Amino acid sequence: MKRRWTLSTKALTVVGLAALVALVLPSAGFAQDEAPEFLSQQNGNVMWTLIAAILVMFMQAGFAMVETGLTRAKNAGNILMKNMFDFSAGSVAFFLVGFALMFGDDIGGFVGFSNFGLSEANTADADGLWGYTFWFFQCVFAATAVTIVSGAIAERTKFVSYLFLSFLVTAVVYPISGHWIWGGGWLSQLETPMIDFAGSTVVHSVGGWIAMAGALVLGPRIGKYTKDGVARAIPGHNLPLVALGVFILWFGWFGFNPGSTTAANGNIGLIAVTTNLAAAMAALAAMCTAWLRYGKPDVSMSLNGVLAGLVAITAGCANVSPMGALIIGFGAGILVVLSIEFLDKVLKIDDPVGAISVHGVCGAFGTLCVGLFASPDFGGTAGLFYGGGLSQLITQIIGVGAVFVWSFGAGLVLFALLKITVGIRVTAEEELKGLDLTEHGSEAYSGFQIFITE
Amino acid sequence: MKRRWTLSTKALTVVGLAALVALVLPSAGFAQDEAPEFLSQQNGNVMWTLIAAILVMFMQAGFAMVETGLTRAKNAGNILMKNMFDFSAGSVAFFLVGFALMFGDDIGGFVGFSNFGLSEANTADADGLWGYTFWFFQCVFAATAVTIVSGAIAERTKFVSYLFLSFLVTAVVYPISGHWIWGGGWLSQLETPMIDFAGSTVVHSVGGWIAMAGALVLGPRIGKYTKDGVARAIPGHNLPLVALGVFILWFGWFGFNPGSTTAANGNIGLIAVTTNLAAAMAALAAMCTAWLRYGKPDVSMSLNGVLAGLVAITAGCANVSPMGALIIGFGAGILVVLSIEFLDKVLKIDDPVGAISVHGVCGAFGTLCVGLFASPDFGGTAGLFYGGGLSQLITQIIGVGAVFVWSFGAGLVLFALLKITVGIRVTAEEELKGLDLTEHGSEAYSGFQIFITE
Amino acid sequence: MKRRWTLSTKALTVVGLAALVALVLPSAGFAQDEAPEFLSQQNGNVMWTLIAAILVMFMQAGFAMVETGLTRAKNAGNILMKNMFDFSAGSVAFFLVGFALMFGDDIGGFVGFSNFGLSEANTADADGLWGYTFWFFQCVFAATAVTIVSGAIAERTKFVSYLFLSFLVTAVVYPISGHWIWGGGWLSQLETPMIDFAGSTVVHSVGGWIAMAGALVLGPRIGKYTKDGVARAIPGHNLPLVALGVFILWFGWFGFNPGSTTAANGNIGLIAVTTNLAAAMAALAAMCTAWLRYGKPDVSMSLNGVLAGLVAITAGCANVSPMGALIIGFGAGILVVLSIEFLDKVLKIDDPVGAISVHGVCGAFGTLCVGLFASPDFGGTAGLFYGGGLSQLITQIIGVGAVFVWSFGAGLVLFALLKITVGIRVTAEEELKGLDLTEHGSEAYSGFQIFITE
Amino acid sequence: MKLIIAYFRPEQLNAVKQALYAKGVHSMSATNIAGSGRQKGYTETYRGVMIEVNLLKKVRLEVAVKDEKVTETMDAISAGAQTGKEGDGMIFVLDIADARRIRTGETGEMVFG
Amino acid sequence: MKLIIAYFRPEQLNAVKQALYAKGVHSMSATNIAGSGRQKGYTETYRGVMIEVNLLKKVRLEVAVKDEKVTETMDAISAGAQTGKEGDGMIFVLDIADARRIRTGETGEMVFG
Amino acid sequence: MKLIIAYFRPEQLNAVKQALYAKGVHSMSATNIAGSGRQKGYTETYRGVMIEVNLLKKVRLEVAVKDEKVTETMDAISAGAQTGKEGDGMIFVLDIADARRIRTGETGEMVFG
Ligand SMILES: Nc1ncnc2c1ncn2[C@@H]1O[C@H](COP(=O)(O)OP(=O)(O)O)[C@@H](O)[C@H]1O
Ligand SMILES: Nc1ncnc2c1ncn2[C@@H]1O[C@H](COP(=O)(O)OP(=O)(O)O)[C@@H](O)[C@H]1O
Ligand SMILES: Nc1ncnc2c1ncn2[C@@H]1O[C@H](COP(=O)(O)OP(=O)(O)O)[C@@H](O)[C@H]1O
Repeated sequence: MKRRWTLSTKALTVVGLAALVALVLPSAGFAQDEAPEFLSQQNGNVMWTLIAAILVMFMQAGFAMVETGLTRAKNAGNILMKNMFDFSAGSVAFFLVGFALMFGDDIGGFVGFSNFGLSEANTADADGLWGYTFWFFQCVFAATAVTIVSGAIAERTKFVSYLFLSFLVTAVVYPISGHWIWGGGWLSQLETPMIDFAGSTVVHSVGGWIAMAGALVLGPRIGKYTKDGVARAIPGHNLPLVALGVFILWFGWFGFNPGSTTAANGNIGLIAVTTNLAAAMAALAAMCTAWLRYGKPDVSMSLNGVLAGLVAITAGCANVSPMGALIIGFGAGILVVLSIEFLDKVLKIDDPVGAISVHGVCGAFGTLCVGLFASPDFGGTAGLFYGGGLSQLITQIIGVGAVFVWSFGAGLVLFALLKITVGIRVTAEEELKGLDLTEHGSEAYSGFQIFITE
Repeated sequence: MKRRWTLSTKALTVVGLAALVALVLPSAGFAQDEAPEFLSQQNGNVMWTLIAAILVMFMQAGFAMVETGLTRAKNAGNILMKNMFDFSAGSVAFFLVGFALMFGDDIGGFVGFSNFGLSEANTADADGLWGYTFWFFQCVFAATAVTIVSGAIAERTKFVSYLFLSFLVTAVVYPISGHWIWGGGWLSQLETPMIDFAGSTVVHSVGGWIAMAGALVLGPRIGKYTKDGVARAIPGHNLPLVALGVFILWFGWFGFNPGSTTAANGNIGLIAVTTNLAAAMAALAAMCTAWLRYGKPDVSMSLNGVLAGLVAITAGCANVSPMGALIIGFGAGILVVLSIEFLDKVLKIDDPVGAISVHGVCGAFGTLCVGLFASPDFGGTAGLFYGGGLSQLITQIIGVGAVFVWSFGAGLVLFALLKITVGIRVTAEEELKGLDLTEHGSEAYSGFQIFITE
Repeated sequence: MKRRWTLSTKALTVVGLAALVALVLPSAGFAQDEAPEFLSQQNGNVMWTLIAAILVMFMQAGFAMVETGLTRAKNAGNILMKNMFDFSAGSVAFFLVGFALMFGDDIGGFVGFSNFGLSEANTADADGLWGYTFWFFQCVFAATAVTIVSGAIAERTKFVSYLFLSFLVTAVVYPISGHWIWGGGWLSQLETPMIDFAGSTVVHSVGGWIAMAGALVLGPRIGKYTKDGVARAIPGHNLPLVALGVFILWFGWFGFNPGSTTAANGNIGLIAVTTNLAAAMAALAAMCTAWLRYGKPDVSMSLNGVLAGLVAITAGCANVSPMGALIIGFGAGILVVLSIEFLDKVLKIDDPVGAISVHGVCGAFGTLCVGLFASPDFGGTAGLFYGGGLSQLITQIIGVGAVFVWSFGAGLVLFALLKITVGIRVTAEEELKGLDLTEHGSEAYSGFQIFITE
Repeated sequence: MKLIIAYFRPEQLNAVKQALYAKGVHSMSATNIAGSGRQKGYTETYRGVMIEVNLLKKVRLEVAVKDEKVTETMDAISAGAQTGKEGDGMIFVLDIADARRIRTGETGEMVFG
Repeated sequence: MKLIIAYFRPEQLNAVKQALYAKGVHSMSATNIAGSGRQKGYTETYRGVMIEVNLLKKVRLEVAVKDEKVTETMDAISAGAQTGKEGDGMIFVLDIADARRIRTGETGEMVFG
Repeated sequence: MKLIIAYFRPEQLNAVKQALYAKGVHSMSATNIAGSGRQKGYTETYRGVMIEVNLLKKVRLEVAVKDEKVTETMDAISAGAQTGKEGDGMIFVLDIADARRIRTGETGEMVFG
């Protein structure tokens, strides 16, 4: 037992994992003193994919902070709970059901159906073990989709019905459209298969459109619109949280996009470059757009710009050049500001954090952009502007449209069902007093003097 | 110097590390133009273990946020300082002394004793270098154990005596029981060696039991119990910080558990799966338990549920199936709520953040569960429910009991010693005014109107 | 399409990256069923460097939190925006111009000049792809340098002029001195080339000295000095944010320093050890210094100590022993307290967050220490105390001096130029009301009662 | 001159403000308080422990007006603040002995000019 | 009718509340203030620089009562708030000219009914 | 005895405090309020939507003094608070019927002793 601390594999002797590890590592038998010399590509992939998944998992904190910061202090505990528990409920739902529908054996291009509860995974060899890593990676993606919804329906939705919603979305809605694109379903079987590398559509648009359905069915918060329908501002209560959340999301996105190789390839750095440039450019574009329109660089709008750029580049992050990324980011930055205004003032959909515009609209925009900007040098496919003709663009349009119909439709159905069963909206009195006190019996900032006048 | 930016090893030429690196990499000699083709397993292990250690280090921020958020605004600066400085003091203590006692040459199964100040580490070859990585990994674990204590004794402990405490715990108390299980000591020498893969007992229970000793010796905060001994609530002041902290801990736990392979194996993703499922399930279970008992889903209790699940799965994360993880999480979620109530109302131990229940109680629970749920397919060992008989369970019980006696006992002695020397409790006046003003001369939220009435 | 979920490379089939990946991986051709067995060193380097870069990127959040917490609530939104947009503008600037000046073909040892907009990067082979990863790594370093400035000039600087500044610093100032040391310029061509492994000077001092130029040109905040020149305290408004920021920075620094190998070597763990020990020791030293001087362990000063240690060890993190790291940290911890006082009370430079002392002064200190403490066992170079004579120290002094002259000078010129063009300082009325309301039209903490009396 | 002090529900502040504006009263000062009255507080549990919240969040509004405006002002406040449920609050009226506008130095009833 | 305004230490609020409840006084309004009086402030250092804190955190409690309850109420507040050390605070009593309960519209002493 | 209530700009609090100290007035209580008066609020946009801010942040200062100190005290406040621009604020003076120092139990004008 001497010098145990120099051994690299505490697990080996302590836990008796030896047998297992032997199976895991490519070179069959090995003793401690003649350890395998090289790291297998498979285990390299596991490492990278796991690290990326961990980063994506942390995006939950980012969403929680952004959504909390952009709503009012009296609902802070509630929105935090929603963000914590959509991940909890979602993880379980995706384990039991969702993953099977998304990546199980394909049925007619529409849905998968096998491997419920990871029943097909095994620890017998490296391939079997890979299945667990892959599940975890997909699980945090699913959780991302559902957490988008909480922001748009914040400050008025019953906690219990949101719990049901997150379970159902992660178990059924998200996996089905996900199957179409990533699970071998019909959109990946088209002659020119749809490209959505890391999920502008699969993850973000789905979340955004369900959010839109929810915001529509719920109606606006009390006081959001005057009697004559003029939009009023309900400022968020904590900008440092918002900025922190945006930084966390930006950080986690480097797992989201580069990690979507699910392999320790050489191009993960390149994907980080396009991701970062799009975000930076979108931030600048959103800020300037807000500045031009409102005379001042609005903080929360500018921060939304970062997210808009990240969402938009997600589909094409492995298929466009850095220049292409700058352009996509530029477009997304402008678009998000206009979209937020349009939803707020024209459609009169009350989305406290801008989730519909950021994730739904910019997700669709980014997915379409792949049809325009895909560069053969970067991902092997040519978009319209790179001489690839219209075929890719057409597939992207079909994909964006089909996913909109599915997720917005499913969202409407789910919210309607919840409305007539458990109910989706808190009472007016609860809304006025705040959901923290009425739904959870606690204050988020005990002791602080807060002027809650609406 | 042309195209320097395409070279992957800036260090090589700039810093003249060539000689060193040559030793580090497995393939003996290499020049810049004929770089080694493959990454050695050893360096893969270094990379993974280091990344995991970095994630675990970040858990310090999680603890700081949770503990700060669950206590009162007037003590926020103090608790932040305690969390920053137990890591600082602990790092130094573990470097000079602790690591030597934990992983040094074994003396009678009780303690290690060699390699003080990493005197035996060397940079001569890959194995020597591994020693540094391994130290860093163990150091952040030691720091985790000690930082658990600060929460349970918050809002009334003298800063200076807490500094001494963290030094002593990291230098002596934690390493000794750690040696028994991980360092080659008697618990790892039993016929059926104890299984505590990532430290439910080694790290969390030790921290929890020392915390309990501290809370007992210190007594409750002023105002926590009425004259007739009825518990009163002292709400935490910042729930967004608590939620952020829990997310950070959840995030860091993916270094804590999967990283405990200290090797870039194929099963790190599997460990992440069990870890995540247990946390998610425990969160749901704790929330429902609180909902049933108190009529509302208490925010801070639900968040404690996440941590309870994470602590409980830590021992068996590499030895149980995903289903097993769900069950362990479920149990931990219920247990943590009942335990918090029991400590608060029956034992009347004032633990502002629930550290004793989360880390002590659920750590013990999780360690015992390995004896029940260990599945041969996953870690090579069979627990009671998988036909392995009682032997593993008995070892686990012995281990849990021995570590309780050691750490709780050592905790009592340390706190008693500190009490009669530097003193451990601030004066009543200081406690009322808040430790920020009286111990640090500053306010955590300068300018904010805070209603501090107790 | 069956069992797609067991494939490790979703990208391969879905996105048709096959061709690209084939080029990326060292072993020429491979089909899906006979995947390459081992991870190439090049792709291992890409993975490690990318992960490190992601950690460094997250330091942006750390800076944002520290700077926000140490200033007043009325300027919180503004400082957050500055931190978000220096990274955004900086990323674009470094892409278009900065990287080319820093790592382009050397012109007379003074500046690089090629590869604007990554025009020379390519995706044809692993080396080409490496260029993108390397750019991203360098980009987040550049962004670190510029974000240091915002803290020192906080609460009084016009947002628009700060935007211009960050663009110019990232495009021109930082790359030029960076070229001297890292890009093959004159300081790396000296007989004994300068050692600044991870950038105490290249990154931190440059940021610190530009910050000093800015603070000088701007003058102190209203109310910082009484009429007779006595310094007054303007307490920061949110210590939990400060502590969180410091933890985030500490976390990110494990990307900053160990990542600067830009290779998956065996010594990255060793670098983490020196980094951590220096930070811990500096924290203790700063706290004790503050305690001795002011009678109480000042929170924000102690936290600055952590950063001082991290900055100081950055230059020599791969060249000194753990013991050396403890000593360097100890020195930096004392130095930072004295330096902050000196700047504040003697030089009367108003630096709200201590950026000049932490990054400028301790960066210079740490760089010089390499000349003293470099240990041949660790980085192959011997400093004065390890029998290496004066030559390394002399180079370090030359480097520190040259970079001071360059960056402080360039800073003065830039701020002067901005002053006579767009203007750098907000009006007194704007300053009193707060930059959030006047520059962005929003409040950071809407609803909170905040006593803003200065 | 009278100083009217009113305590009422925070969420009614907007309605009260509008009602006062309608009567031409534009000058006022609001602050938030914690109050108890007829409306009993409530009990909650926090981490399983009962917590008595018997000071509820209210708004306190001060409006100084000329004597002849007092009734009108009280009526406006009542109208804006009333919901009919316990906890609607109170209005108290105090005599002002003297007044001064800081900017101009005007005193007495002139300050309301 | 009188309006009793008391300033005292925040940590005494509970004791004061209990003392008032004991006398049957349940209606009150509390707010936090920053005050100075006999009790001098203190000086601290922040980042090495002196900072004079001469406004200390206090609670301000307003209790409107019928004339006959005034002394009793003041006594209760005194009893709850007194610690004997500098900084215990002050009680001031003002005349209330008129009162109204918003919910019911009752006026005058009726509001305390 | 009079209770002087003054509303003014937060950033003038230091100046007012100094002016009062200069006159030997050391006892006072400050709180922050949201007020409207002559000075109109402003409109902002938040996420593209107009937002009317018509309650501005002000400080409310209470100073209880002996009758003979009233004018002096008002002058000091005015001097410290005046900037000459709209929004400088108001001073109101109320009669104090009774007073008590909690620590000592002194009453009446004695409390200012
Ligand atoms: N006598 C009083 N003194 C001071 N404040 C009072 C008094 N009575 C009521 N208030 C204030 O008015 C608020 C509402 O009073 P309450 O009695 O609950 O209203 P209602 O008469 O509609 O039941 C209380 O929370 C308190 O702030
Ligand atoms: N004359 C006054 N006007 C307004 N507030 C006062 C006055 N005197 C005391 N106070 C308030 O009472 C608090 C305590 O007063 P202090 O004189 O310190 O008490 P003590 O008489 O016990 O020393 C002060 O902080 C202030 O808020
Ligand atoms: N009649 C009033 N009742 C209550 N508070 C008032 C009254 N008039 C002014 N105030 C307070 O004084 C502040 C400044 O008043 P304002 O009329 O803007 O000053 P100015 O006379 O210099 O224009 C207001 O924001 C408000 O808080």
